[in-house]
Amino acid sequence: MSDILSPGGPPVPAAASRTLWHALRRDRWAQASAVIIVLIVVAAVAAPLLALIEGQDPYTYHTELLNPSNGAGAGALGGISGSHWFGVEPLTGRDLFAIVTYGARTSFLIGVAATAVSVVLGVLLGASAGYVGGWWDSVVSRVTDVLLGFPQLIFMISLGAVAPAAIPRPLLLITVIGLFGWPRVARVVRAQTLSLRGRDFVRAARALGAGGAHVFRRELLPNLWAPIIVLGTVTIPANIGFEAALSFLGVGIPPPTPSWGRSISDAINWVQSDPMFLIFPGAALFLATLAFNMLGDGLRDALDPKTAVRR
Amino acid sequence: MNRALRFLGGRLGGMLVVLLVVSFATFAVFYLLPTDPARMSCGKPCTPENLAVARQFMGFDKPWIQQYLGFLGGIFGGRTFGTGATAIVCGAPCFGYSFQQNEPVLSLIGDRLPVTVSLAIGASLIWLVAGVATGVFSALRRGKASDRVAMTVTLAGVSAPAYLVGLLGILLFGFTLDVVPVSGYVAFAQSPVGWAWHLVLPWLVLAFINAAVYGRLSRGQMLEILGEDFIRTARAVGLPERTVIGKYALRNVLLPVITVFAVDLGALLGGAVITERVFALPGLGGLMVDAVHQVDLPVLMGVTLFAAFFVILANFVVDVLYGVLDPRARLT
Amino acid sequence: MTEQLLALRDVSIRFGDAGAAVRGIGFEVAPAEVLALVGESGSGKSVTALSLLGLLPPTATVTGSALLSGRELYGLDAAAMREVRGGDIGMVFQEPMSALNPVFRIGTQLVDAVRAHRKVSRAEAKKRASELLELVELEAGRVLRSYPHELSGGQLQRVVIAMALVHEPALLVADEPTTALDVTVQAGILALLRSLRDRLGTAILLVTHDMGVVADLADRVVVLREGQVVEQNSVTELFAAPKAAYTRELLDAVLSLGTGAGEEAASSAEALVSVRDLEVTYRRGGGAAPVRAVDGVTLSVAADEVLGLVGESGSGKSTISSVLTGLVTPSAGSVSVAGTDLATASARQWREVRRRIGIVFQNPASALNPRATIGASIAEPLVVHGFDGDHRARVTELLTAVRLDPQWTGRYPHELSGGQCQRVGIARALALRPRLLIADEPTSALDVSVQASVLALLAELQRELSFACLFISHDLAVVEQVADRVVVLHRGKVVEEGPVASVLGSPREDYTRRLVAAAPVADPARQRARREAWRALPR
Amino acid sequence: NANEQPGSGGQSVAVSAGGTLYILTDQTSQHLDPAKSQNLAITTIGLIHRKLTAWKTSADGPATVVPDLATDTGRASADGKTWTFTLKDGQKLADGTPITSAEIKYGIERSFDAAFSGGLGYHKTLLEGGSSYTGPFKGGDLASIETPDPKTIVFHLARPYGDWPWIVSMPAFAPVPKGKGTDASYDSTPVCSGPYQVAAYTKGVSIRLTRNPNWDAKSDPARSGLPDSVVIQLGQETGVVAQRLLAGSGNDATAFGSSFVNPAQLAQVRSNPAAKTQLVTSKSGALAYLALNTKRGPLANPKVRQAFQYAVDKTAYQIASAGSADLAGPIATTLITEGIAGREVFDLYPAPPNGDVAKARQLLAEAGFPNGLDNLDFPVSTANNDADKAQALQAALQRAGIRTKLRPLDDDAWTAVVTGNEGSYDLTLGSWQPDFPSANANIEPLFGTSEIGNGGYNESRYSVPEVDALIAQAQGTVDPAAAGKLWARADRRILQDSPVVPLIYTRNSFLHGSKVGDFAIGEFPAYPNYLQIGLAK
Ligand SMILES: Nc1ncnc2c1ncn2[C@@H]1O[C@H](COP(=O)(O)OP(=O)(O)OP(=O)(O)O)[C@@H](O)[C@H]1O
Ligand SMILES: Nc1ncnc2c1ncn2[C@@H]1O[C@H](COP(=O)(O)OP(=O)(O)OP(=O)(O)O)[C@@H](O)[C@H]1O
Ligand SMILES: [Mg+2]
Ligand SMILES: [Mg+2]
Repeated sequence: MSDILSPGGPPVPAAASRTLWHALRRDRWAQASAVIIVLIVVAAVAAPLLALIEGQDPYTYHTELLNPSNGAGAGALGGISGSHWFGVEPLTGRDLFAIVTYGARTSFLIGVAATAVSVVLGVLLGASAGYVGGWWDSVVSRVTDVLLGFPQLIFMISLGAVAPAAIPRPLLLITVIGLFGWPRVARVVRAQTLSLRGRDFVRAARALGAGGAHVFRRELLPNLWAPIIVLGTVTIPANIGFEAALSFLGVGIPPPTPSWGRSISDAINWVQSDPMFLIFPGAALFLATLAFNMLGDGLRDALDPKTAVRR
Repeated sequence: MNRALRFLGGRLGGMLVVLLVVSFATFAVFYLLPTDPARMSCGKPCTPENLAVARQFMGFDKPWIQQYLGFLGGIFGGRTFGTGATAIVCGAPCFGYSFQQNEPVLSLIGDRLPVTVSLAIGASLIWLVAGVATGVFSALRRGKASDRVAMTVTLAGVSAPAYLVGLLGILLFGFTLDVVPVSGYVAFAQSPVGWAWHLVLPWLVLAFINAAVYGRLSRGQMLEILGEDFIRTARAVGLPERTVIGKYALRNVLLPVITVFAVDLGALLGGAVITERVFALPGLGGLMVDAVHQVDLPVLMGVTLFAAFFVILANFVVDVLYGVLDPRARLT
Repeated sequence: MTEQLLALRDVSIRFGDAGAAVRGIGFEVAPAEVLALVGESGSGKSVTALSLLGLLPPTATVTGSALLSGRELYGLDAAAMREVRGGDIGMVFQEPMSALNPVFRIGTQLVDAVRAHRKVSRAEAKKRASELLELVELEAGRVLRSYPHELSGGQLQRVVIAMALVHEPALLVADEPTTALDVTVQAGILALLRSLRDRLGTAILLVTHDMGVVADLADRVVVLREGQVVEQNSVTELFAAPKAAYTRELLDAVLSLGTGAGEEAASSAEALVSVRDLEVTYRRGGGAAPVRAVDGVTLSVAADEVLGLVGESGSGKSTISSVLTGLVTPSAGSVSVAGTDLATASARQWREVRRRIGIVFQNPASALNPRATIGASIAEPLVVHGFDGDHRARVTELLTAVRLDPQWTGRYPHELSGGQCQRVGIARALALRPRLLIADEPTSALDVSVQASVLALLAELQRELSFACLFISHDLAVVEQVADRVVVLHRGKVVEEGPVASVLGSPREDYTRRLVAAAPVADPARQRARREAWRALPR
Repeated sequence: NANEQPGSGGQSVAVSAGGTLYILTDQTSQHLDPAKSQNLAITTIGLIHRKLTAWKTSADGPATVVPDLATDTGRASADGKTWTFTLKDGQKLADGTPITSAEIKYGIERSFDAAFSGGLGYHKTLLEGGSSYTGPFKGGDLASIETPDPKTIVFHLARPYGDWPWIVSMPAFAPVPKGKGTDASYDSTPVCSGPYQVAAYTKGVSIRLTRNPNWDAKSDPARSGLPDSVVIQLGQETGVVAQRLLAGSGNDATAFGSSFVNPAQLAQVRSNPAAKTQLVTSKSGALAYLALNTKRGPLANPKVRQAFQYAVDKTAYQIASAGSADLAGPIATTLITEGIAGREVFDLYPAPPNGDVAKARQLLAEAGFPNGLDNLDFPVSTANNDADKAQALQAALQRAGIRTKLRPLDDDAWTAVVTGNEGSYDLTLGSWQPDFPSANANIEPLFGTSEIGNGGYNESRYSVPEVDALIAQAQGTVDPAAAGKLWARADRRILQDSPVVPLIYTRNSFLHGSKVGDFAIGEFPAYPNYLQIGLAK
């Protein structure tokens, strides 16, 4: 065979080492975001330890720390002090720092896991519907229609009333939020897949004899990351809020287990009289949102070969 | 054209099936509730005899499958509740009769629909335009401070509860600045200016909450598209950057955006509960929530069907629109 | 030469941290001159051309200077650059498939191009657009309303050329303008470019690897190799007495019609592919009339034979290959591959068939997944068909075979030149040692030297594995060299068929005769004569 | 600061006739048909309908029943089963129909028709033959209501009932012109007898009431009818209402909110001196209690239940419900609420307000649970901050080793669980406001055996024959003083069994605009008397 080996250009170092991590390493924002996420996860895991260091727990009432005339934390900024770093919760006097750190457990778990469920389902179903087309597409599309048109409120209330207590609440929540969340992802992914399906490289893969799974994994998925990442990262805070809304319907994580969403909705009414009550859990949620999204941006850039190399 | 008709027919059939499934599922789920719909009409004190009377009058004494069929039948043939002088006649198409509100569900919905539609259309247009504009802006300034700021601001919207944003909006614009009315609804026919004036704040609030997805989606998509060869061609031809971005790139960017838009708009047409509540707008969302809390099955069914109809319609429109926007994805 | 229209001095271009793609080149283009930029695939031709309009990706760094009528092009501000783009310099891109926006009709894109520099009404712009399409010999009515994916490769290329000519620019940068075109259209385009130059005094910077085209059109030639100028010469002298050794090498590798292999006995082997009465109709959106792309074609390919498929652009060549790979469902007729009737084949049978087929797609860049490294793309058939063994070793082997640096496995398609992409496509097609190779314009973007080695590779493999091959090309010389038999396609119908030597040597049909006459040869003097002869032929 | 005194407020404003009063409510619909209304006599329905009797509320005494359309509060026969009322002269409905005994009778009969069910229906089982009567359209005449002449109406009851004068103050006892109100539209266009009539009812948006020209102010001491018109704005979010009333711009100065002010808003109002004058807090109100399911496991043991009396922390409960003890309401130790005649104050389980944990533990140990109780199911409604209040109780009980698991449920679901027949829960949080100011309405619905399940509110599923007998006896006693004694005995007797832990008498707080005057909340009920409100010029 031909032994001519004179590539049409100067030898270039192999780019194979340009892994995801490598690319992310150049993105300071993504790194900062990753650090924040790790910190929050650590805070969630180590919540009891952190609370112990502070010397508090999120359950004990300290009504003596409340302003007797209105029930807000006594003292400046909602009762911030050396022993209550974030102050105390109005009406109960429970330690807000402990509530926020413990709340990270519930909110993070549910926000991230439910998002994962809806994204995985949405991508699988959406991509297969768009790619396979025909009756399968009709079925998936109609199911998404049904789910989107279904009155979730009544379903949640019913569920709250009939779900057996034996099912762990977080699991129930993740399933329910995830199940109602996937149609949106599926629709977007399906639409994108429809236009990818006709692209030459997908046709090429099909002509090579690639099966559905291969085409999905190797051809479609890499080209779907941009919308998937966006929907995924934006869905996380939405789900954290959704969990809070569900606790008003009796399907949420039952009190007194802390959750950011519930704290935030409790705090809304206090925004004028005790803003700190809103600010701490609100800031935690916002930081997490921001971090996930910035990390998502970084990932998107890293996964896009055209933008991966930074100036 | 024959093909188009067949496609349309198929989709219409699909729509009907979906509506049937949704209504059936709603009916079924409703019966999972431990509450008794007749209790609300039973009065106080509610003796078992009173309850039985109410139940029979409202038709809740029959097996639920039969009730469901009765509901479906009412859509075509109308229904009559009770007998004699006080019988309530609900003419076809009868989507049920609310004993709580003493009105046929259809007319209840008819009253509320303009409000919800006004709210939904206005808000969604704002967030679509604002979201996409922010996203495009951010993409063009990728990595710069202005990109980060724009994205951070839109993200504040997703992570903030609607109630909070609404309340703060009212406090700021309604009271402190005193520029817009804080509640109520003025019919468009009555005064177009008043209509818009009363809706500005709710529109903005809803838009702020929803814009983030659009901003981020268009940003990511824009970055993707900017790397395509055809953008290079458009530039090589000397098209102004405005056209390159605003037309050549945007059309491609819009593809995933309008899909989410359809989902969101469809859902919104079913009512934006919290926003409606905060701004005292008598829309479908409030009707639905009341129906759930008053165990008002007929209203629940009616609103659900309407909401589902909108969702399906919006998705259908998008499927068609998608073919227009992207010829490669045209349905064959 | 007096005033130069374009002067490049000491231009270097590098991408990211990688070594320079272009190293200190310089050349000039006089007004109304046709300068051909030739050289090996990947030698930096396209990159140089793109740099003139500031269209390189942001990862590229350009140093040096490029003066257009005394004005520095590098570092122009946005507004001034826009004036240059499309106004002073028109550009034709190498890859037509991805050069056009998939979601707009051709008409819209042309009208916008017209209105980019000229304040005219939409209707006028549309008139101009149809004029331009007529100019590049397209059916203006249909094409204006078509979307890019509804046109064949050649048709798209002509659209792109029309777009570049909109404002009759002073300089036309044409990057492989005729690569995707069949010979007759190519001849037409070349005539067009020439008349443009003659009528309007448009200077042309012609990037090409086709020495025939160079001979036909160019006044002067610049030869590039590995990002450096190895020779600058007038066209006559270049062909008569090349100075650089590389140029000589290049010219030696040129194939021209009539130099091909002699008579070969018709294959006696059984037919591997047989196509009977094939019809393909494309439905089109917007109520447009359907297109009958293939209209009753019958052909067969024997198990050890190379069948050349020629015909002008849009005659249905790619469509036939799509049918064979199952990407397009025929509306009538039967197709069988290795005894399997494709119409009734089960999923398993399909898989089996596909395992035996290697395909080179016509549009090298768009047939590669932009998010996959070329290593992954080449290994894809191996993965798909569960080939065990060392994929990496096989990929290295294949890359070497198509003369690419084996270390490039981690590169992405957008980092490759057109020819490099095409070679990746060929490597992918050969990965499974197919029994049937469908090659749709496999060498269109290759310079002659690489083309020669690729053809040699194919020939060797063919000898070794004796596979069947459906070789689609518009380059009759190449077809003459590799094919045993040839089928001539015209508007979806077979017009002539037979052994290569007889069909191309002494064509019976007018259509074939025109086709043969249109093929350019790499000799300026002879080419001029052929051109006259071609003009004289009945149309 | 006098303004913070319970029951006060609004006095600073001098009221006069005229103006438009705005009522901002979170409800999205309102029944105006007397047969369907469950309104108290002093709220919305009282503005448009007059009944046989009315309520007189006062800030410093129990509510009393006073004549309205009738000349007195009814005359009972010796056995307490027959009641006779005489109508005032010259009264007319808004459409000009004279109000005679026939209109009253027809109104009551109408309320029996299935098409108009849903209102307060205490009379339906009390009137003889009422249980099987189906209304005037199908069932003809109800014989137990006699109208010997246009001025006289006689009721024959199925059993002796001393509180009948209160019953006839309920909406169903409003006059309806004969033949009117045969269809559902009567709910939005009733024929009125009060100071106002319905000018416009825009569904879901507002109800506009304007003056009824036929209303005779002199004959109606219960209603001042000062404003010229009243507008009820429906579907208002309570949080926004509070902000609007505090901002007080435009019409909001002459408006008041009909919903309770929540703790966070109270905190805001309290920190704003100007706003304090706009806040009115009732002196007392509904009884908040912790119901212990007497049919379940360890809770069946009275000793265990008594431990709860000591384990709860009523201070924490007060704070959780309103932010401060004085806004939340006084600590409760009895079942009969303040403002009800005959109420006796006692405390069977004396303990500090934040409980006596040691005593609770001791009682539990005595009952055989030295390690406390585990996993008690505690369903709680998610409405009205109940979940917050329940958490305060949960934390308090935990101190005594009583570990509960909260099960928050949507309000309807919760109602269904605690009033359903199954009774599968251990404890829950309840609150009871009687429909009329008699201890009868306090005790019987919560502790009568007949009120277990089937939608009844006997959430502790308490069933003691002795108590049932006592209730029947008290109900049949016509003399209010004698009846009061019996009720007080029942109160004490029930608490001995500790089926519920009385927590507090919840105060309700309301906000009104700066130009709203005579906005007074009596001892009972804990709502402002809509009928007396006037506006400043
Ligand atoms: N975006 C990029 N990033 C990195 N390398 C690139 C990029 N674009 C081109 N190159 C490299 O630059 C060199 C010159 O490429 P160019 O496209 O100019 O080749 P060419 O002469 O046009 O070849 P052909 O005839 O095959 O089109 C090639 O080696 C190619 O791999
Ligand atoms: N998806 C499609 N929809 C509509 N028409 C199409 C489609 N694909 C191809 N065509 C039309 O079918 C005809 C044959 O196209 P084909 O791609 O087979 O040509 P070709 O012989 O390969 O030409 P070229 O040499 O230019 O690549 C052309 O007229 C083209 O416009
Ligand atoms: Mg090139
Ligand atoms: Mg082709």
